[in-house]
Amino acid sequence: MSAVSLQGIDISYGSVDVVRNLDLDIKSGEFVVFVGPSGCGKSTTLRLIAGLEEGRSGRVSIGDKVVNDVDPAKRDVAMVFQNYALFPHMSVADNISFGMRLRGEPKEKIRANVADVARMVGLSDHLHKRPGALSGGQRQRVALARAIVRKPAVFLFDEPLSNLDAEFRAAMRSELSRLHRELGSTMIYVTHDQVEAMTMGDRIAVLAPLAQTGHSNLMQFGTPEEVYHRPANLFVAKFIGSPPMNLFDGRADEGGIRFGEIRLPMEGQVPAAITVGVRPEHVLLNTGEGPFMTGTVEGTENLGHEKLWFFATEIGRIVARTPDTGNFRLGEAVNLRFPAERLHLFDAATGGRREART
Amino acid sequence: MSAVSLQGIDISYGSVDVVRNLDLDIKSGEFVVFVGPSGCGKSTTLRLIAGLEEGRSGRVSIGDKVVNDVDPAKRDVAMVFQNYALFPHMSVADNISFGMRLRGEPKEKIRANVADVARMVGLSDHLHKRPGALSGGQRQRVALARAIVRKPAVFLFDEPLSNLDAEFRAAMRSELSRLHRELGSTMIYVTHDQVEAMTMGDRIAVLAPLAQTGHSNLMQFGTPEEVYHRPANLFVAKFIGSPPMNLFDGRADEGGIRFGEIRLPMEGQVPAAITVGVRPEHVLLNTGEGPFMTGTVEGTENLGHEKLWFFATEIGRIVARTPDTGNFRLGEAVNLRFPAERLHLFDAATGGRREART
Amino acid sequence: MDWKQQSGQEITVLLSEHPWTAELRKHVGAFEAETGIKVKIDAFAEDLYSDRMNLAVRSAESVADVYMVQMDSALYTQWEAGAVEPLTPYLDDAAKTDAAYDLADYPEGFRAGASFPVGQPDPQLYAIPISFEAYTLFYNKELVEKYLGGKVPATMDELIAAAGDISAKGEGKIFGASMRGKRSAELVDTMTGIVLDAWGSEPASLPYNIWFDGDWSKPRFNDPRIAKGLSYYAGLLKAGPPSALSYGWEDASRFFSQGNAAFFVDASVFGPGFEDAKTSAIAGKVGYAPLPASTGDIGYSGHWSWGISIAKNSAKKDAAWLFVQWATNKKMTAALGVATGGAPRDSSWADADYVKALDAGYVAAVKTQMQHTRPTSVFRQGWSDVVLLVVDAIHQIYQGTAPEDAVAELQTNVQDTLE
Amino acid sequence: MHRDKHIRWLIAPALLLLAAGTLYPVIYAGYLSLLQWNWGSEAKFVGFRNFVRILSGTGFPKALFNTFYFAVFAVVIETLLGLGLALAINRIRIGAGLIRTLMILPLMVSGIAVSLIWKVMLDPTLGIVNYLLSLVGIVGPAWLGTVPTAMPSIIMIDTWWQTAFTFIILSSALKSLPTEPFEAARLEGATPFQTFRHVTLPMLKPVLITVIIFRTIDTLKVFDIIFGTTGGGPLRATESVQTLAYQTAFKSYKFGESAAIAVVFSLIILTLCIIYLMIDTDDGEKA
Amino acid sequence: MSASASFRRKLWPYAVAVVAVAVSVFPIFWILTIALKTRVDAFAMPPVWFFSPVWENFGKAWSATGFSGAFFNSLIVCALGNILALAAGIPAAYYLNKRHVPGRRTILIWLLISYMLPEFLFIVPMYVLFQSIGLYDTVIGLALIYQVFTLPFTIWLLRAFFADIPEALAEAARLEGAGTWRIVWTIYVPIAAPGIAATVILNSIKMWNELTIALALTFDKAQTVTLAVAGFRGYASIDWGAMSAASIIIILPMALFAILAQRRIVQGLSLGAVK
Ligand SMILES: Nc1ncnc2c1ncn2[C@@H]1O[C@H](COP(=O)(O)OP(=O)(O)OP(=O)(O)O)[C@@H](O)[C@H]1O
Ligand SMILES: Nc1ncnc2c1ncn2[C@@H]1O[C@H](COP(=O)(O)OP(=O)(O)OP(=O)(O)O)[C@@H](O)[C@H]1O
Ligand SMILES: [Mg+2]
Ligand SMILES: [Mg+2]
Repeated sequence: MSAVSLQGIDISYGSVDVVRNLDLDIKSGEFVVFVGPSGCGKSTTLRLIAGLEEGRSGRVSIGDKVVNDVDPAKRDVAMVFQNYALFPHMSVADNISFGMRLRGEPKEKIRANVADVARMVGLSDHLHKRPGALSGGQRQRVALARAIVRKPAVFLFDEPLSNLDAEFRAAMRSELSRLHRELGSTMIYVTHDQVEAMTMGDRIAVLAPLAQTGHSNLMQFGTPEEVYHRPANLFVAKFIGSPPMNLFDGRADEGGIRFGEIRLPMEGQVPAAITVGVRPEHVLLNTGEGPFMTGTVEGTENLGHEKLWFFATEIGRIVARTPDTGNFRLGEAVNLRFPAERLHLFDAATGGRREART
Repeated sequence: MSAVSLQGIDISYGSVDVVRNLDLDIKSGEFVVFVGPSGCGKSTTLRLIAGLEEGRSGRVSIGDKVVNDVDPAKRDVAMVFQNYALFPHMSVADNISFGMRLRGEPKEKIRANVADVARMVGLSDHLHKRPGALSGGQRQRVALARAIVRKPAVFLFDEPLSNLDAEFRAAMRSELSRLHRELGSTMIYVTHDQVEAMTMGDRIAVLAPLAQTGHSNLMQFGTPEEVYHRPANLFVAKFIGSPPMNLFDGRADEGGIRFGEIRLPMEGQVPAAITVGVRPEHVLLNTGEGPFMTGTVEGTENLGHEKLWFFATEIGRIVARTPDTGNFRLGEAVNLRFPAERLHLFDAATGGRREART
Repeated sequence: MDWKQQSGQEITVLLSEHPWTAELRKHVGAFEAETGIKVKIDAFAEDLYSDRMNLAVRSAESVADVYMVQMDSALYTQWEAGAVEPLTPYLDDAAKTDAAYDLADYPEGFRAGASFPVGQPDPQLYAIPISFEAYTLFYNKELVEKYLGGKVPATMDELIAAAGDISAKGEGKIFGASMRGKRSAELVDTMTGIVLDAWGSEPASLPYNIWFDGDWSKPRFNDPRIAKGLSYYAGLLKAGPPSALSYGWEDASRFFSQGNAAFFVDASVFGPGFEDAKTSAIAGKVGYAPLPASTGDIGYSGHWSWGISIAKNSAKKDAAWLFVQWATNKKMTAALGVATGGAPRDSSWADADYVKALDAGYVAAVKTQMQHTRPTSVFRQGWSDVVLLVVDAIHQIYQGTAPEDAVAELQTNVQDTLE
Repeated sequence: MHRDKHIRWLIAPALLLLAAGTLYPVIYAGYLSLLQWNWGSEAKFVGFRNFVRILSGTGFPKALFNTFYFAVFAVVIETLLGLGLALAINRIRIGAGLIRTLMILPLMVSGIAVSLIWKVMLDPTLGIVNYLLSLVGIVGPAWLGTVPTAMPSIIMIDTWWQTAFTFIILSSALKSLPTEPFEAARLEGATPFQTFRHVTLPMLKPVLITVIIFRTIDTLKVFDIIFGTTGGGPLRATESVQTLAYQTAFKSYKFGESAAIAVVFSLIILTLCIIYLMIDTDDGEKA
Repeated sequence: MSASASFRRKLWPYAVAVVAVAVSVFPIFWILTIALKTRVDAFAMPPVWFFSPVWENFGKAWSATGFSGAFFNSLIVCALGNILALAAGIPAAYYLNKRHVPGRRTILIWLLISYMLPEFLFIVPMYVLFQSIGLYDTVIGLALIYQVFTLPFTIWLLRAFFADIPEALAEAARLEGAGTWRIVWTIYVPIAAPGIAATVILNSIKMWNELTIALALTFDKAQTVTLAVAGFRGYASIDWGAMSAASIIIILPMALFAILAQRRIVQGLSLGAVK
């Protein structure tokens, strides 16, 4: 419903800068996911948008209005707090209906809406309880329900599903997607769950802690496809994907790069030191053609639907992912192949992505 | 280090039973994962073991001692609380070292141990801060560090990694595994993360809310393999795996079962109504041999390393999982095959697993 | 008599913070030197003093040996409670009392007020007066000059009329009178002094004073003379500043001493304070006169005394007696009287040093007034309850109730209370 | 933690002190109230005569009325004012400590000094208050000197003196509240008043109730500022139960009757407290 | 909302504070002027705004008999009284904060009874008792008897403050091996520090200014400072200057103490450690 735009945002606690020089343009009705390591400033940024935190400088707009001086109450923003921030002295029903009651909406409507959203988050049996008598996941769902029932222009979700089980989480994901479609609200969603990040967002903003980057927190802002398949830099490459991308050193070699026994041609100027990455699912085990290297099976993890394999190779440890069908013995030697079109190259000095491959 | 055994445990809040008739024998040094829907009593059970909750009846033993009447302080149990329960007036360092300081351990040792574990959980730079000045994930790590530094006989982890990013979570998982190997402590670990459940536990205990089962909370207690590949009942089948197993109705048919156009032979007594399950990764798309049914592509989700496909079929919606290589168009008709050895059968009336297949 | 007979003892003297006490402190060294008795003085502000003194003398353990006591129902109650030591045996013992002591130097009325049982043969003396206060008229000479042409009213009615007149002209700054009107048992003596003026020369004997007709069962608060006296008091309050009903002595005297009131009727003990330029804006401008007459040409009034006694629970009564005797001998009475302006021995008023130290007008007025005073005390349990009822009656008259109605109600209330 | 067997030791020292400090005087007072005793003279057992006397007379009922008149207004005003000030000052970042300290100064003045200074300031002729009022053209009343204004004046003095009490407690209570619910309320669009009504107030409730209970008892026991200013006058307009009981005990030496006053009075307060404790069933509920 | 509106939003608390401070402080300032003026100027109306201060009243007050001794007595009584009240009151508040402990309601009511006992009712029996057990006229005796009102107040107030502390913290501490005492002193006390600071300030003020009990149960050795101040109200004369000076002097230690304790109150704590 409303675009959210951050321009040149700096936020600090005392003398410590947490967010610096953040520019972010979120389109009206867009679903944006924030991901980033713990402590990188995701919650802080949400709080800034909500108006609970004041930046040192920069401009926050919601819709076409600069809201730096607008009271949080007037921003038409709902937030699911990471720590829930429930009202301890109110029942679940009262927690959920707090905003509606404030606006003096009719009792009947309140009751109906609360019942609706309680059904949606599976709290119908707990409406009379106080937060103190709820389990962790139930509390989180109250927080979620309280935000949802508002139907604001902008939703801010701070890890809203982290304490829910997979089944419920999947259900909630689709509920939120439905809500997004129906209301057309702008949604900003913080999560640590890769699946959520990949499936829910129109775009993903990858943030890094200032300490690690020095200049700005925003590492990449793009569609899930872009972020997963064309990570803009080493940071994103490492952060997105689980298990993370395999990374190893390559070096310039006669107009191409070489790592281990494998050599790839490369166009344009080749940086002296280059980091090569390949995702575990793109490592071919004993199949494919072309140059390969040998890896010894060091370990395996069975995730049920798939297996992870850990190989010791001349360039370090390599992780590969296969459907749960494959089977190798510990210590077995396997041919690892890296399809050229699946490789990611990064300037080892700057961390920037290099696309200079033919 | 110490076995934990629960016998005939009943716990209720007021007049509401939360846990009933729970029997669980955890071997000394075992790593057990508790999973179950939100509100099913996982935290309550951990609190019972810790001594923070008193059961209505039943026996709790740690090691070879019945501890029903033993003070929590004397059970040599450390717990990561789901809500962290950090001491707000103490710095991170003091939070972590609280127990050691209580026991009057030498300053030097305290400092060294705190530094160690802070490094392990990535809090070295935050030791002087108070919890109020930490991000959500940082707080959780403090809670984790406080438990770890104790090295008790029994660890109780209540969703200790829920607010951490994937990269860090993976690192912590292996740290905890290492700790488990090194200390040999018994560990009980609540999680909603399927990967954690599958990879970390020696055994998994699947719990269900009483309301759903009526008699006891424990649905299955077995190795990850067993739980994933031989779910003991419908509840477990649905709960474990993400996206969950495809389930559809079958019916007895001439000494076998039939669903849609597919017919499978079956030995022994065949229940009148049977539920058939197959995991998404075991649905073969346009490959394999034998009976198949046609599905129309309704939707897809790209998780980066893999793709989910949603098919409309005569027996309902079927989800399939493939590596990210495959590609179908929306509306395309695909042949779905279900390898017989991958099928799970459940008595539709009782929910119990049927193994009566040849 | 051997003054050194109790040498080496140490006695505790419990005193109210009174001008007498302040003066006494200067002389205690001499007593210690003369007797070898060490004296520890514990002095407290008056409103704290009574409670503490009463606790002290009634306690099982000895807390104080010598103490200052109000020679009214307070002393009487202690006597009833058996808390106070009779002094007559000491006075009668030549080994303990100096021949020159001369008890008869105290006016009869003063001694009678401290002798119990009242009206029976052979009463014993329980306290020796150390200061007395006569209720007199103070006036601001400047204001009297300005508003009354220098003429001090001769009758009560005139006084009240003149005071009202001054208040009317004073533009809310200057008032005719400053009187204490705060509801408090402290008001008893000032109030009784004025009622005694209305009572005139007719007899009124202790323990009943004017209030009872020779019997506790016969209160006569509705006597027209009492009604008149109370309405005088109310009239003077009315001619004072608007908050007179909340004034305690400290407020009334401060108001007068700031030069805002023409007249002040209260105890003579205030006199010396008014003459101190450090604390008073009217030093040197204060005139003194006996209370104006209400009938005839003599103004009657009341007097009231502080005394000192020995606690029954004292373990050092002989040493205590030496102190009492010393502090009340002729020389000390005159010397200490300088501070109070009310030396209770007749001989003091003939003492040149004493008279010289005080304002001449003051001495003349008090001396005259002394001839026409009676004790203000009543010896009865619960008397202070009655006093509050009387104060309430004054307040009522002040608020406009007719004096007869007020005293009629008072009479009933008193009967109820004493029943 | 129900299994904590040692927890009862926690209450032991307090019980010991409490028993030592109160059992004896309470029993003693009960006993005294049945006596006619003049402190020193023979005590005479009179049964409930003292009670009959005080309850049938005019003094006690009047004093009781005055006391409640005073208490109700003083408690309401001081609580509201203290709460309002605490809320306002809570928003101040810079200088809050200094402001708080200055604001609790009145509390540190002893009752005697409070009475004296206010009598001086409220003097219609020589007092600064009416002088300042006259500067803006208002003719101030005779405050403590007239029946209708005396009690309001006392209430005003008490408000000046004791608002700091409610203020300082509520101030510190505000400081110890968690911040999260307030943020949630702001986002829900609550106006400052709504936040106060629905979040602050319920969360302050335990402390607020305590403050009100103690202020109520304190005001019902009002003594020094009345004793020091009006002495209960004019015309008993400000006589309180305590000044009456004091007068009865220490000026008239009627200890039995004074004890009876205290007993009746205590029973009244006690009833109020018990009623409160009955109503308050869900105290101490936690998140 | 304009910038000036937000400015106003931030400034109004200061406006309130200024008025409140002015009203609070003015009468005390007025006492101070009485102490610093000559007696005649002190009560002049219209007021004498410009005067050269007379400092001697302060010297006079301090050197008055027994004043300085009483001052230190009062300090000791306050210290002892607070120690007793906290030592007994903190554990009791913790106990009574728990819902299902034996005797909870009874004790709570008993505390109120204790608090509401009229002083003049128990000073006579206490006077007799104290004399017989040797506590009469001792600072210890005074500190003990003051528990009759400080203890109930402390317990009730701290109980209310403790009610805001999540039980989870106690549980965490217990698992770390802390016994109940440890939990009380290392978790509850520091977290409730603002409340404790307020309690201590208020208890101190109350004990410091207490008059009736001190009057009855002390004589000279343990005389407290309020009694000493009351001493300036003489017979037929009040030493207004010295009394005012003394009133100011006795405010000072409390004010100083309040400033120190304020820190605790101002700091506060965000309980952001529990969800
Ligand atoms: N203090 C309480 N009073 C009443 N009911 C309670 C209380 N605490 C928990 N419950 C209820 O007991 C049930 C089990 O709670 P518990 O915290 O053990 O769940 P859980 O399995 O840990 O759930 P989650 O995954 O959401 O943390 C829940 O339905 C909850 O509502
Ligand atoms: N009140 C505060 N005072 C000082 N530093 C703070 C405060 N709040 C947060 N920080 C710091 O700011 C940084 C960013 O915090 P923020 O809560 O935004 O992280 P986050 O990205 O949400 O992390 P998480 O995923 O762990 O929730 C953290 O390093 C944290 O320690
Ligand atoms: Mg966060
Ligand atoms: Mg839980």
